[in-house]
Amino acid sequence: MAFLQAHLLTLILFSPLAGAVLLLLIPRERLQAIRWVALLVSLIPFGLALFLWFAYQPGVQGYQFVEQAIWYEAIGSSYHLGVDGISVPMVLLTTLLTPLAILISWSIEDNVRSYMALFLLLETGMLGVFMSLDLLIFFVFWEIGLIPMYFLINQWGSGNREYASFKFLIYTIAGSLGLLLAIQMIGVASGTFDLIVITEKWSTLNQSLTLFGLPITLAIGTVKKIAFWAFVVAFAIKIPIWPFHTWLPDAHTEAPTAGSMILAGVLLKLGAYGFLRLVLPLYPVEAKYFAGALGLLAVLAIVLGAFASWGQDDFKRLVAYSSVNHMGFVVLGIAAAAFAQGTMQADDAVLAINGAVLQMFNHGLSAAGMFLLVGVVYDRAHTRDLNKLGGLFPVAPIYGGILIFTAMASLGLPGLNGFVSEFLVVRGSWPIFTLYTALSMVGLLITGAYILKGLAKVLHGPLNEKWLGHKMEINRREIIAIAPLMFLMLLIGVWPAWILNVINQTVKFLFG
Amino acid sequence: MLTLTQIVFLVAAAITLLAAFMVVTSRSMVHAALWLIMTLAGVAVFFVLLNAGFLAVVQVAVYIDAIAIMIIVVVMLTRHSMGIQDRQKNKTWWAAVIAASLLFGSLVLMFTQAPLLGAEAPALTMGAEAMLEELGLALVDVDRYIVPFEVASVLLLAALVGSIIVAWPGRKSQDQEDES
Amino acid sequence: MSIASFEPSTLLIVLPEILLLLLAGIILVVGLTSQRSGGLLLSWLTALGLTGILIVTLLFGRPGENEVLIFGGMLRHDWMAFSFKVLFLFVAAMTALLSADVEGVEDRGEYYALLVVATLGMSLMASSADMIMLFLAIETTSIPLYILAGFKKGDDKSTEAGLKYFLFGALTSAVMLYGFSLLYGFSGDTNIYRLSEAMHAGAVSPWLIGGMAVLVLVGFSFKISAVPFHFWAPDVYEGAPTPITAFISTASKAAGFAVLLRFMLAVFPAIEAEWVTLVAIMATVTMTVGNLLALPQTNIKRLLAYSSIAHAGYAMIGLVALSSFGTASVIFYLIGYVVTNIAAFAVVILFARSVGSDEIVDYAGLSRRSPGLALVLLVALLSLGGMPPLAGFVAKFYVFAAAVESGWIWLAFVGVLNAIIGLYYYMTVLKVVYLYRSEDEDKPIAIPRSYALVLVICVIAILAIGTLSAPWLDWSINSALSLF
Amino acid sequence: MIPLSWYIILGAALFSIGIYGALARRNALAILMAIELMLNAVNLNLVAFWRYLTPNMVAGKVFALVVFTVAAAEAAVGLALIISIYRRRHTIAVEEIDMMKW
Amino acid sequence: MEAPILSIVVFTPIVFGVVLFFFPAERHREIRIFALTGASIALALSLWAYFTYDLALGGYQLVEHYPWVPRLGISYHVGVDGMNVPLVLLTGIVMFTGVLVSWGIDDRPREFFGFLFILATGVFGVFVSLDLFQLFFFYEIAVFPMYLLIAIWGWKVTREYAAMKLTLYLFIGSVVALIGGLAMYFASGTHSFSLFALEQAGFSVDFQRFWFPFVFFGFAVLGGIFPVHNWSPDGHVAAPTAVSMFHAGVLMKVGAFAALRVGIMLLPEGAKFWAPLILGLATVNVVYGAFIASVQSDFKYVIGFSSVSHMGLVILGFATLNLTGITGAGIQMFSHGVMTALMFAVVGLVYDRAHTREIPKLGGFIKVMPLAGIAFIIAGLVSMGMPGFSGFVAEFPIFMGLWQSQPIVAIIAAISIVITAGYIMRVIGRVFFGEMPEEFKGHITPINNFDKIALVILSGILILVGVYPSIIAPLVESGAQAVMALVGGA
Repeated sequence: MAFLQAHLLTLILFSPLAGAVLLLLIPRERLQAIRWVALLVSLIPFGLALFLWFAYQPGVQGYQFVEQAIWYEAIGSSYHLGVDGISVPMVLLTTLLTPLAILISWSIEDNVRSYMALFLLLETGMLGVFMSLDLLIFFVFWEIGLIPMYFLINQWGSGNREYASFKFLIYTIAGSLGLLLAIQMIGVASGTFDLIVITEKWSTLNQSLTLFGLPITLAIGTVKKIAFWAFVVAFAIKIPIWPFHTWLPDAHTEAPTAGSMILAGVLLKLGAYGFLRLVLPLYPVEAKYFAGALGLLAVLAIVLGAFASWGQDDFKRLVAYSSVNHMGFVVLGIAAAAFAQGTMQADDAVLAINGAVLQMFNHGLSAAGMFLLVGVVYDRAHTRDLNKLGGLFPVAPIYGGILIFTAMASLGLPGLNGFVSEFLVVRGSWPIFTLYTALSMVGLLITGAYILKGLAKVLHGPLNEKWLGHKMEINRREIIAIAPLMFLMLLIGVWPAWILNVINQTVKFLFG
Repeated sequence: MLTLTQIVFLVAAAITLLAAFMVVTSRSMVHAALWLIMTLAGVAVFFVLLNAGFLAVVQVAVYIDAIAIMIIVVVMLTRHSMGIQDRQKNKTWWAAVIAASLLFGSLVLMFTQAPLLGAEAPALTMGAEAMLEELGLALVDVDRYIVPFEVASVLLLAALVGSIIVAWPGRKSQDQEDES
Repeated sequence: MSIASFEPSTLLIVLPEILLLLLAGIILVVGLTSQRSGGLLLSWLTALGLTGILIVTLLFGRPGENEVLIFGGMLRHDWMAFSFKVLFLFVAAMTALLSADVEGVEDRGEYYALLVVATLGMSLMASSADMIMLFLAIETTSIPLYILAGFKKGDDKSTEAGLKYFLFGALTSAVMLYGFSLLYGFSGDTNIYRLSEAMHAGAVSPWLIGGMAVLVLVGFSFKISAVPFHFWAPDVYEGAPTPITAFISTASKAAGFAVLLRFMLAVFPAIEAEWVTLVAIMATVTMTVGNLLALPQTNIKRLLAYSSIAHAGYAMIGLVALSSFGTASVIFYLIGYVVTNIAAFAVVILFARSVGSDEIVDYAGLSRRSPGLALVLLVALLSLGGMPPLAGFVAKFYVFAAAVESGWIWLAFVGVLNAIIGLYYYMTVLKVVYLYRSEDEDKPIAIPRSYALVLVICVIAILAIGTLSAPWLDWSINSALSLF
Repeated sequence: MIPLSWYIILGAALFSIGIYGALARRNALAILMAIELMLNAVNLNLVAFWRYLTPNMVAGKVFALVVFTVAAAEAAVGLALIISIYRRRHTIAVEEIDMMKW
Repeated sequence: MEAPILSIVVFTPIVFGVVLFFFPAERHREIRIFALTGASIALALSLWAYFTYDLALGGYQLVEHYPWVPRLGISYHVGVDGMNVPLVLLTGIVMFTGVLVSWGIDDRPREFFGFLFILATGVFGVFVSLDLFQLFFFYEIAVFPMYLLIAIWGWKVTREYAAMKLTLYLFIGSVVALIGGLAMYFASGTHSFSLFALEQAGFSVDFQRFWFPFVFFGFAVLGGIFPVHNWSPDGHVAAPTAVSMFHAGVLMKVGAFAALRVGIMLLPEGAKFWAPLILGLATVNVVYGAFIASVQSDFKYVIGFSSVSHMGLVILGFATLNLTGITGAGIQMFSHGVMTALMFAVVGLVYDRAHTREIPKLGGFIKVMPLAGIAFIIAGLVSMGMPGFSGFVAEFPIFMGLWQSQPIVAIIAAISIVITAGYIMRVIGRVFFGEMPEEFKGHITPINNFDKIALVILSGILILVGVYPSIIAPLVESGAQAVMALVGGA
């Protein structure tokens, strides 16, 4: 037990990887065994994450379950892990979504072993980002997540997968380039990559310092601005913030269902997490300075994302654009907080951040659910064209019910999770960015419009004759997969305190 | 005012150079060979003028009697090769003219740098016979010229053997000639 | 430098020369009495005889602490002479072995006897300390070689080679001799070690000395086939019986260098800077011309001829350095070059013996036909190209080192750039050998014992000089020091 | 009396004529003869120097004798080679003796 | 008296190579087994050398020192420090795996392995040399067998041209450097070729500035520095698989290492003076190399130009002249060596089966040779500098070093990462995934066990270094510290 306590994060982090290696030992033809092993293995980190959740002490400041080991001494980087109230929900979300994604991938027939192994590898990558307390390690995991995703889209995606995966890869790598350079610069200037040390040093770095011998003639402020934007762009691409979002619809549309789930559910959060973990603490001044611009982008993402979503005829694309829309709220919250932190409006800022973090979690649930459901219908109809679907409610009533429930959560219906987080964001941002917030509420209306459009096109209207003979109903495995998501949506909707408590403690400490 | 010896010298020099010139310009090889003999004889005259009578004798014996005659023999042997009407100079003979003139010019220029060239001949301390004896002794003295003397004989022998080998019609070459 | 007067023990010093003379006589007699097929016997007799003399030289010919002038100053007994003698004897023995059944050579007794006489001439060239002796020694070397080059009377190319070699040799030696006569005239002495004293005294104008130096250099350049007195080399190399080509390209060239080193260093210190510059220019031109003209060659013997011209250029770099190390590097270079070139020619001889061609294109498929022979050729050509761990690399290294030491950086660069051109055409040959296929690949090339012996000795020597160069270098430095 | 320079210049002239002949003539025999001229020039030099500068030493004369010897040997060998090539090729024009390119 | 480990490492290959020549030519099996034995010994001993290196002790270890040519102060002097011991190990690995993937060579395997082993001796020799002459000696030994290996066993279309070009380029470079080496020797007045002696010789600043370019660029030719890099892709492409592995994997490091060891360490002032130029050229290498790689249609040319690009990073690392950068460059040498060996091994496996390397004509190979596909993907990720693989571990400090010396270069050079990602993924996608062309279906044989072992070893190392950089970084850092001790403060 002591071992478990001491190395909990490492165990969570690497158990999927170990599972992936284990999978490779199973003969490739034994599909069923591979699937089961993958599922069981993915439950291990989930179990551990639950343990983590309950063992985590919300009231305690700072990072918990910290581990540190030698990794790359030569450049001052170490294997340094730890979690706080922002990362714990993310860890939980990740470990929860992965088994579900695996479960939904039962229908994959092609090269199952590699598929499952990549999924588990992906999980390790994502978890690593949420746990790292070392910039270099952060970057390592940041990039590691990229490759399995690329191959998942590239290999198991649909028609236009090569284009989509390539676009995804190049966008993200180009984005991380700036991140890489900025990290290097920070590392050089600080002589260490340890996040805790850097957070103290870097943010207080001022003009009087000689910048640690960097041969840069630019003013320190300019340098920090450049580094700030390098970070912002990298994360913005990942989130994605308008106008860096164009990779996302393609990637989502072409990815396999489980891939989309993870992509929307977790990967997008990496960017937002980066904002919270790195940008705000490291660049408070710059963040404040540019917060207005960021807020504007967020509003544009919300409004334009919603409009774009509305305009889609492809069900999956519709859901994909909704991610842009929803993540806009996260960014709005962050922008508001960035502007307000340390001022009189700090309380509003805390509120907004709380909302943003919760929105990350919630969007993870609802987007994953939506993609799952899109996948279900695509599985049966082999089309995602809204105009070819329709009137499915009578044919597949259970499916219809679940879809409506999930869509409502996504829409922000009070009583479900989306409402709570969006309300918090809006409430927190209102005093800070009143105009933006107002505009984004207009966006909310359009959100309602496109969600309802989707529901209407799929479930109602005249039944397309084609589907008559088909078995359109959702099956048991899929229900099992979505049930936990629905449970959590409802839970947070009615009783958000259990999770907000955890988030709030940390946010208060960090931004209060 | 020229002394007698000087006149002798100049006349001999004129003849020698003329003969030498004819050697290198004459179209007929036979003529050239004869002019060569004339040149060699001219040089022998200078040897005499230089109190080296023995060398003059050797010049006549070795050069005129042996070498020049050999050359004439070979000229006769090979007379079918190049007739008088054939071109005797190669295409770049003008370059040879330039080269030779340049050489002569620079040699003379070189000599102007040497003051001792104006020297008069010192009187000889020995008579001709004594000198000859001295020469003979020097050639067999282990502390003087015995090695060159011996080597020269080896060289002559080797050259002789070699010349015979080369000049003698080989068995194979004869066979081939018969075939062709 | 004083001249030691004769003692009976002095004879021991020239014992090798005396034995060479004896050997030549024995060979002549044996050659006359033996049958026409006595080639093999004579070959071994000559080789063993030369080896015996080599051993005698090593045992008794070692110079003492100080250099001595003997026989009235005709000869100088020093390390320089000793080293070169050993080298010549070695090459001659190898040549004798390689000549075992060279085609088109009749009168084998005379052939070997002339070979021995030429060797005698060379060993005298290396030790001559008097212009009279030197001239005689050069001619004693050259005249038998003229004959040997034209020895295949039934072969048009051979006779042509003989005549060309002769005409060039006689002309250049006449020019050199004229220079000698002037040297004698303006110093009053024929001993080259006393010449320099006269030159030093300042009695003679530098212009005059320079002129004489140029005249003398003409003759030496012919012997080492330096540009512009190299014209004979390709034709003679191609036409002469191949073992003789090997002999001319190695021993004769080395002898030329022995004379060049001794003479230039001893006689012309007064105009050091000038003649060194001249030699530097000649070295540059020689290397470059040799290498560039080697590029288009299609006949392996001509290729090696041009390469040997180029190698003379490299070796001259060491002379330009004008230091004891530079001189040592020349000697070392020659040692390395000689064993390497013999190996190369041995392969050429063996190949021509079986295939009857010297054209490079015919070497296609050699590596499959006779991998061992191909490997020897590889080793030899790479050594010529200056690749370690072979003799050629170290040799070039020392030469360039000497140039750099003396500040002749540009010359060193010219040298290395030329080495690259050289490598290029050696590789072109190797490409044919290793890359191209031919229809005769299944017909191996016979390697008789005497040839095999030469190949083995040379390859071992190439490797030994290349890897363990210290003793050879010590030897070279000792030799060089005896000139300073 | 005759100054030494007369002899030396005469020698130089003879030598230069020889050089011209050796370089310009096409006939191998003619070249051989030209070379003999050059050797004679050398001998003239040697003897003159001996007479004027070191009459009490034999070196110059020994040198001249050696040159005689060598000249004889060279002539013999040269003529033999000329005969040899004439027998094969029926020509002694050096330009035509060009089976191998220069 | 300790066992002369390094000497054994150095001379094992050549001894085995020479003995190979005495095997009967047709006994292919015995020849291969014998070759593998030799390679195993070399690998085992280089592993031994690597892991017995005592970091606490530092400095040069396993030193052997014998006079060679005492008259000139030349000695046989070998030893390893943190900088070169990974390279020795790299050579051992590449040699071993090279033999494994060459199992199928049927044309004169005796000569092939013989020459390959002579080459290996040259490479080992350069890495462990502590004597300048000895370094040149082995350097040249390493250059030449390459010619034969490429010309004889290479790709028929370009092999003659490529082999010649390669050899001449490298030879030119080395002889130019040689002159510089000689100048140092004589200028030092120490009368010794020992690198230690020359390090302490105290050359004047002008001398160093004058001679540095000769020495550095002379060697850097073999390191593939722009604009004298273009021998390298041609050579890579024309070479047979094992030779490409050796060539890109090890030989280019020989050049880079020598440029560091002789150029920078002996002439630090020169290095400082010329560093901007080198940085500039190497940046061109990195970016231009990547760019050219991305427009190639020949599989092997892609890898060839990627080597140019990656070796540019090594040189960039050197040119930073600071501890981090040089450490990174040291790791990059090792990492790139293994990576590119792996890539060429896979390319060779594909080519052996498809007989074409035109990327558009290939496809779907992962189905028939999954291991090769995965190995190539791993190598590709390394090449992209993907974290978790050795490439990241190597490139990161290089960029950090650049930040300390020339931030703008860091930013420009980083562009190559995106380009690299692009072309690597394109190649992977086209060759290993996608639809297999009809003419290959059913004709492609799976790879054999020897190949598998080789691929697993190489990819294993890449991952090992990537996840646990401390297995190599402290070593290299100690070596880089030695460099810095000579170069002086950053």
